[in-house]
Amino acid sequence: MVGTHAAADKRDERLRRQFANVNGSGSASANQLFAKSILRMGIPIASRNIFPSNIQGLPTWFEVRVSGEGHLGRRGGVDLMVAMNPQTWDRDVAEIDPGGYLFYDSTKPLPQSKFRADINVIGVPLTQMCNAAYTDSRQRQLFKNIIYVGALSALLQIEPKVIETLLTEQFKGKERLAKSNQDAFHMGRDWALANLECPIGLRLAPSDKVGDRIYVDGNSAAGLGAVYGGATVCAWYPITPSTSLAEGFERYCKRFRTEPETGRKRYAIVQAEDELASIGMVIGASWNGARAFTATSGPGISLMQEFVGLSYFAEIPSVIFDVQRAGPSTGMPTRTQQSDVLAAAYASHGDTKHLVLFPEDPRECFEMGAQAFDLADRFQQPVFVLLDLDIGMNDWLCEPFAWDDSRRMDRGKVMTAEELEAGQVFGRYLDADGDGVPYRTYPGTHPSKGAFFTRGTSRDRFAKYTEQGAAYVDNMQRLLRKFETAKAHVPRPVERPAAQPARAGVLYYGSSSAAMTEALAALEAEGVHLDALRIRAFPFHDDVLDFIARHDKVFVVEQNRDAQLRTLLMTEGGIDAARLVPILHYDGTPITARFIHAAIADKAPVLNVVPMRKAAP
Amino acid sequence: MVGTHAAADKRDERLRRQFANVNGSGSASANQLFAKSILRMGIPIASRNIFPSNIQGLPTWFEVRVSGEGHLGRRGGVDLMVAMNPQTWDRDVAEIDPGGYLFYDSTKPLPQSKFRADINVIGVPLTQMCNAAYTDSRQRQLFKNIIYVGALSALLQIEPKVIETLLTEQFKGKERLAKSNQDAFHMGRDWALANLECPIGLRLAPSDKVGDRIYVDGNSAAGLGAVYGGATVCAWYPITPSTSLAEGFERYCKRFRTEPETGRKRYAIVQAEDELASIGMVIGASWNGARAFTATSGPGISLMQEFVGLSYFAEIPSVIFDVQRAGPSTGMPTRTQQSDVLAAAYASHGDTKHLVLFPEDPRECFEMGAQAFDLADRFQQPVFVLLDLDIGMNDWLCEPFAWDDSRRMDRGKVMTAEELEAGQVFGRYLDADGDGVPYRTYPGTHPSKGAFFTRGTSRDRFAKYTEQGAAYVDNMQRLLRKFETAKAHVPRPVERPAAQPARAGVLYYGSSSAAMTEALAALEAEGVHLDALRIRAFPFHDDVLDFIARHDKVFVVEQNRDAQLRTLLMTEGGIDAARLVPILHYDGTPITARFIHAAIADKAPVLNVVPMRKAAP
Amino acid sequence: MSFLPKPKLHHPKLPTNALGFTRRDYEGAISTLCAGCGHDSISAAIIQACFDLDIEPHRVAKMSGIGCSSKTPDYFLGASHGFNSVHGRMPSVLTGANLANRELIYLGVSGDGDSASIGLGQFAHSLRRGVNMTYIVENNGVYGLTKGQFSATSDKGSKAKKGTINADEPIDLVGMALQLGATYVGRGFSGDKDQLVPLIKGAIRHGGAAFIDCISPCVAFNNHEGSTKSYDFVREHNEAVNRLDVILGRAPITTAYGPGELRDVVQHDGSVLRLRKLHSDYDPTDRVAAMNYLQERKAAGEIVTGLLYVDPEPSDLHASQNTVALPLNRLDDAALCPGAAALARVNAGLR
Amino acid sequence: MSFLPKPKLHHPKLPTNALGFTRRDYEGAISTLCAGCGHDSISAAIIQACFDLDIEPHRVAKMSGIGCSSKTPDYFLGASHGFNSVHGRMPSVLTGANLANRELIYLGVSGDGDSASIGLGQFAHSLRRGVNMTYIVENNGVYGLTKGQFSATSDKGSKAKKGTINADEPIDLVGMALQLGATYVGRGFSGDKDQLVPLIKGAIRHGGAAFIDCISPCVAFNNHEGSTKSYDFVREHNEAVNRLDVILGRAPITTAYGPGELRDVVQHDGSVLRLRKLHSDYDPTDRVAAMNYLQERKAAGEIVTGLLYVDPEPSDLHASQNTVALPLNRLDDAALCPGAAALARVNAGLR
Ligand SMILES: Cc1ncc(C[n+]2csc(CCOP(=O)(O)OP(=O)(O)O)c2C)c(N)n1
Ligand SMILES: Cc1ncc(C[n+]2csc(CCOP(=O)(O)OP(=O)(O)O)c2C)c(N)n1
Ligand code: SF4
Ligand code: SF4
Ligand SMILES: [Mg+2]
Ligand SMILES: [Mg+2]
Repeated sequence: MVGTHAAADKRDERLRRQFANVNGSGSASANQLFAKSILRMGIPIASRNIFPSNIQGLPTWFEVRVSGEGHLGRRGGVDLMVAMNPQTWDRDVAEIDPGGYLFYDSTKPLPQSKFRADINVIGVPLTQMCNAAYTDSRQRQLFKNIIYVGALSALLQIEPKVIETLLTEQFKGKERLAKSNQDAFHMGRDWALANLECPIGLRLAPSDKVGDRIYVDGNSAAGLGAVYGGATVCAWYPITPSTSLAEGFERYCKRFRTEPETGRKRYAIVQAEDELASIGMVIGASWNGARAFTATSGPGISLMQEFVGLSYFAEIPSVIFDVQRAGPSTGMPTRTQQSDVLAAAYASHGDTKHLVLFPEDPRECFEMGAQAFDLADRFQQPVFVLLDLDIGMNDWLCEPFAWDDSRRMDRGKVMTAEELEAGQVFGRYLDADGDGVPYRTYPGTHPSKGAFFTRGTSRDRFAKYTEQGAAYVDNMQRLLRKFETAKAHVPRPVERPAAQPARAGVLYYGSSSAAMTEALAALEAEGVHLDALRIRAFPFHDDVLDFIARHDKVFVVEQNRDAQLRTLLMTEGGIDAARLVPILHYDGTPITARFIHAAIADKAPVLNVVPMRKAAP
Repeated sequence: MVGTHAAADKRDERLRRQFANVNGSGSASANQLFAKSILRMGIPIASRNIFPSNIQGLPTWFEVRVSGEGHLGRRGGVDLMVAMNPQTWDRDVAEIDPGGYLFYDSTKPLPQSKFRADINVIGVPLTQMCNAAYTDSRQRQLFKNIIYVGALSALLQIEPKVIETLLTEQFKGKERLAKSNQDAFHMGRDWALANLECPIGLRLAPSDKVGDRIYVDGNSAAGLGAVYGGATVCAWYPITPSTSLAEGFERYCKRFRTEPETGRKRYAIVQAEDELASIGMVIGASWNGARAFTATSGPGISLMQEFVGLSYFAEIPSVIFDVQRAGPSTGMPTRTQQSDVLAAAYASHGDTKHLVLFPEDPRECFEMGAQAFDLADRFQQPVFVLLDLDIGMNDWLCEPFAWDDSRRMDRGKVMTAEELEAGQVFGRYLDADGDGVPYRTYPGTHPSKGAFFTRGTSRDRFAKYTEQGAAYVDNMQRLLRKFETAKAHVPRPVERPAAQPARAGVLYYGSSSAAMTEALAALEAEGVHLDALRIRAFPFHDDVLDFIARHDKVFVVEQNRDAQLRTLLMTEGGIDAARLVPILHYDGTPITARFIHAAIADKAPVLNVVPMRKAAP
Repeated sequence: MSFLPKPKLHHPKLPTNALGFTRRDYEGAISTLCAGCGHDSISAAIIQACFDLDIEPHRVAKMSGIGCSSKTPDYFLGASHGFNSVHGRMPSVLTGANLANRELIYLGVSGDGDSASIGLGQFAHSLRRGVNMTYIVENNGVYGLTKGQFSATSDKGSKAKKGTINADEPIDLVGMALQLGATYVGRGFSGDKDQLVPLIKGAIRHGGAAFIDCISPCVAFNNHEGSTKSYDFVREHNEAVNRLDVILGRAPITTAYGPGELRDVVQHDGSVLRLRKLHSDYDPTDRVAAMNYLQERKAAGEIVTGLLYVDPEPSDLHASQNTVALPLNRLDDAALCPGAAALARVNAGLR
Repeated sequence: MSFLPKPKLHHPKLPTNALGFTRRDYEGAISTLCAGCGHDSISAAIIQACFDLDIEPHRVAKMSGIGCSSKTPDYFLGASHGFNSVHGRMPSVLTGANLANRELIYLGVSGDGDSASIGLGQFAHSLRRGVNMTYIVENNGVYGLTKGQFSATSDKGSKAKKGTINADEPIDLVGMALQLGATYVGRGFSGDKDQLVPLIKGAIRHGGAAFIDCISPCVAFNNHEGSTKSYDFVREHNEAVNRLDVILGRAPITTAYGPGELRDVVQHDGSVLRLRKLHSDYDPTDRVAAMNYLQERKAAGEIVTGLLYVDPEPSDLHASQNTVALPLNRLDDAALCPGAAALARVNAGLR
């Protein structure tokens, strides 16, 4: 990574704070309070939880990005570090950008060697204050967090009113708790105002840039999308970071899908015994005409491979949300990556190709979470929605969810009892419309017509078992035709043309989007102009290939080691490897704008573009 | 497919015969007898069983290729059809090349419409002969097969002595059975000599082209390779077409690995409860210092994905024989394909790359079957050996197995108790030698040194758990380095330069080899000159990339729909898609010389090579 | 909209059931199994049971895994949708299907390899969830389709056709099913259709997880001497605890449970399981007693058959899920999609 | 070549065992589990058992799946090789390891999610194969690591921390293990170390498949009221059938099995399992009786603990495989590779 990039960043503020408390204890809600208070001031933020793969006691970080431009990706580097965890002190202090701030609990004096000369140090005797104010040890721990939020509000000029309101909202009905939290907040705030130079260089000014955006995690959004998409069966097996997706679905189902008269459910959620059973249940339910999905992560994707092949070959819809984490194997279960792209696109032995969607943020998780079911029904095959831990488990600021009430589920080509009765020819694997997509019937449809036998073995157009080469090839080619048809139905890519005509382009997808937007702005400021295209689905829409054709070189930004999307581009688009320059970030942390910026600037010579020197600050 | 190609084929004889008997009944051994008799005359043959995915009663074919040039692949088309199965009569008759022969049981007269005008028909009243000679119905069925072998021997000029010897060998110790078989054989032969014009246009002349070659199936050969390679643990789950590989291993182990003094076994074979358990046992055994393998087919490969990722990331050797069948899903279990290439090479979620070997025939199954264990131990990762049903389950004529007695198992980098005791630094994931390959210790090695904790999660160089991005990336890059190192250790490709300098080349692998050789000869005869390179392993040796670089266009011949090896070439070699022209055969039957020939000739324009018109015959 | 079943035109003399169907209407494609395979007899018993029960064929969903046994759904109920899924995973596919439409009848057919080896987990979990189904394992102690390897139900000491002796402990699926809470558990023998047909009928009319272990000799690979799953061996060691009759329709004749011979168990749907007791101390409604009895007889080398356990008031997965009465696959947009107004409220809560 | 274990230098007053090791030599990395987690007590019991048995730490192979429980092998026996494999698959990995080297001691640690949900099949099959191992399930009735979902051992009616009630039948791993032919079966409680340590010792010295179900409350997610796996609930419902002492070394004092209190069971390796009976009608060498007893007590709501079954003369997988005495991983080229001459004969047979 390279250093800070001047002007644009001057107006940036970025806070990163650590706490050594147990997950789920007060500190997490203090973090939320802090983040939400900035949001309520109308300032866009992005927040990220960084947590270990265990339940108690190991270090956890909470990172808040505040940017005047409204950038929501990770920038890289830290301007203000709230260092509350002695265990990670050295590492935390080292991470602060020169000129940045270190906020710490100064109760116990620390030797000079523990600090850095090139940063500003702000000590607050948090423990001492707590010990003085509270006798109960739980209270001491709990309120310490609110106290430092108070101090930070003074240092950064957060409006106290906003925090008071938030606390009132949070403790509605528990007035005593609200009061004591208010008190702790003011204790911290007052101490800071009295003892520290407030505000510091990083200060927050009320803004109107948040607008009507919402602040939500991708997993909840995808779960809500599945509700709107009409999913009725969810079969899943717990695995980080996908668990909260099934939980989100359940939460929204409870709210929206409980039959008012009876209290009974218009959905079923089964915590299966493993991922093989989860996907098996999804396939069984879809075969039987319900919309069904599972949510999992890498290891689950590996375990589902056999069934995914069945879903492809027997042409049964299935929707699989894969909230990607760092692989391979168990990898880093609480870190993010985009490394299941190939495992999804070509899942299972034999020749297969599956539909894959790449949401960029929770709003698209919602949208694609609903759309996936239409696509699965229409194309009768697996549809993967590839989230990642960064989108899935962090709260993101994004456009509000939108729904058009005239929209109806597209159940695809389902032959009804009426049509069968009317004598329509039914061949389960017959390409009646020439688009590769056959008709199906739901079990139990008609007493004497339309029944067929579903199998993972080869069969003819009328679902009869066959081992004849010609019938097999006929079917396999129809599957390719179907895939071709799908290209026009999957979400189109989104282009962001450069300010000036550009000979180079950049492709990216999923959670890299926010950091990419920021990096593009920074590059543009330096005179590096790139057209950008955000890919939203596999198979690739023709626009993707057009875009590549229009540029000499195209960067492909990914969060994996092996440039997996690039492999798909070459294979499916027949594109020359030399024209696709991989930009790869895969250490398990979300990609940063600085990383992309530096990596592309590094390779600028290949573009034959001389970046303009930036003016002195 | 295109028609017969003149001269070269005139000298070809090819027999295809069908029988409606139960698998495992006399007919199978009659087929073997017929095939072996030709072999014993010194004439190279290739034979293929084509059977359904059930146990009894459905049609089965046995195909014998006889070629003056010694071509052993499938040619395509049939010169002599032995049509014994009324169920498939029409299809069988249709398949005969114009001018070819139809041999059938003429006991029951058939209407003229059941024949073709452009073929020669040979009727033998087999049933009638049997009914006259035998009273027992089982005998009638059994000897009918021997009778037609007798008739064929007369028609094709097979030496009776050779068959007599084979029968004597086969029924050693059961003289009465031998005698009655001899009688039946002569009954058929004599009838043909007396009633038919013998020999017909297709005749066999003794030759010396077989040499010291052996006739064996690839699964047995691979099993024997595993014995020579020092495998001691085999864990498997039955699946067609891989079952006979584990059985072959067992057969040879019984013969070679039984401790003479005690009768106890120097090996263990577990029929596991499924494929997940099989690969788990392999990994456990390998972790503990034994050489271990499993054998499976497509569905098993899908089920093993999670464990394969563990084997990659935790760096535990594992050897997986994948006898490929037609996918996807259950597909066509008794048909052949090369369609698990991607599922093997990039198996499991996350970023992974595995070693893959592609044997061309049983001799290489043996050789690679042994070598796989050296590679797995050296590189501490999964090694796939990709056979297919065609190689695995058919008897092939190939060079004899060879072994150098000075060869020793390469156990790779294993730190011994002595080395640990001497104070050598042991870091399980430390790149001590700069080649990406770390050292390991076997459990139980040393009382206080060298123990480590194996896991599928990320860890540092000393096997300590970590979620630090830098340590993770360090490790992932070392894995790439290791993969790079492997390139020079895996089997090199084999080049077959064209007779004249060629601007186009062809790449192929595995069981396509024999048909390819024949196709190349035919193309060359037409003036189409192609350099050819047979790929034997992934990662690709530099020779492969050099070869591609040296040619304008390169055909890539594969037995799958999606050009899977081509994807690997583009991804790993950075090669322009446009230069790699896929030639794909995937109907489940083994690829034929005619198919390759026609497909390449079709695309000859892209080569800018005008094929010379061949001279009139 | 409803379409009346239209029975195919058959020989006018074929007997018909209450719906006007003949036995032929419950048949399927021609079997490709070996002549004499036990599995074909089970298919015939299923056909008979469905005919007897006046089931509309298209209201049955037939599911299976992979194996000779798992092929059989193609050979019965040709008018039903069938699903030959992947090896060992029928139970999950059936569970999903059941969730989607609670109104069909679910018939799961599997093999001993399919259910006791690769599929043991799914077998167990589908039973403990109480999926409303009839789950039949066609148990031949071998892998038929892959040519005769031992399966996990092979008895210790049983001899393979090639001579090897099985060294592993067998898995007794009936014992497992009882432990796992299946609410209807029976064991049959493909060679005894009279016993098997009512077992299947009772299972189909049972409203919860019904499991039938049906010993079904494999004539190709496991019918030799030394095998404990051959026709001869099973005939010799078969000990039926009761004979079952399933009585439908009118109000049951509730016979008191005396020292006598007959006992009627009325299932939730009104069907009556009439049991003729063959072992006087056997009470098929006492799970613990049944387990104990079976352990003992098994240790003594007997193959106990009959209706081994039934809970006449079973619960099922839909009950524990508390799903609506209408099948989930029939819910429409209005019932499923909360709409834009609700979404606006969701958005508001996320600011 | 052999290297003598070199105990680390410890406080001189720490007690040592016969090999000169202190308890510390059997410890591992510092636990990262929640304070109060039952699993940590089991780790402590394993440490104690290995210390007591004078085991050379490096002769133990520790294997596990995934979960909080499966993390524990990192926290004991730091001088042993450990293998934290994938979720639910410890048994197969252990089986493979065992085949490779019959001389090490195999300790498999798993969770209830790991063994009863995703891993049920492997659990069952490793036991029925008689793999020589000590297989411990640290049973808390929930998925700890993924934050408190029900596992398959959760009792029907048990309440989750969030309030939901479990509707599925529980899987009783002890009942399963008995049915599946495990030759040593015990149940312990992490809160009762005195009972647990000898159970583990007996298992380690057992020469076959030893299974211990150890109830181990999850303080983070399953220790509340309404849970049937909380410390309080287990303490209240715990019914020990016996107390065990494991006696090594000298010839056993064979006490006759009278109506009295003590019974000695001598295992194949000479170790003596001395049982103090707490329930006079309980005979831990009678598998069928044990199963019957357990079914009944379970139905009555008791959690039966103790040494529930032992076959003092077990067989194991190596016996049924008939493998050579030398570990397979020590066989060299000469023992394994038949060589060129043999190959020439193979070739000759293939012409
Ligand atoms: C994943 C997978 N592994 C292996 C196979 C091969 N296979 C097909 S059927 C079968 C065993 C069938 O045995 P069983 O269930 O007892 O049925 P049977 O043929 O005896 O009726 C196996 C192992 C497969 N189809 N899929
Ligand atoms: C294939 C796979 N699926 C899911 C997970 C996520 N996962 C980790 S641990 C665990 C459950 C552990 O429960 P248990 O075995 O009872 O252990 P505990 O944490 O309660 O000790 C799950 C589901 C995983 N690691 N791998
Ligand atoms: S092999 Fe056995 S199970 Fe399969 S069809 Fe034949 S007899 Fe039946
Ligand atoms: S979550 Fe439960 S099982 Fe996991 S460490 Fe904490 S208490 Fe133990
Ligand atoms: Mg079977
Ligand atoms: Mg648990």
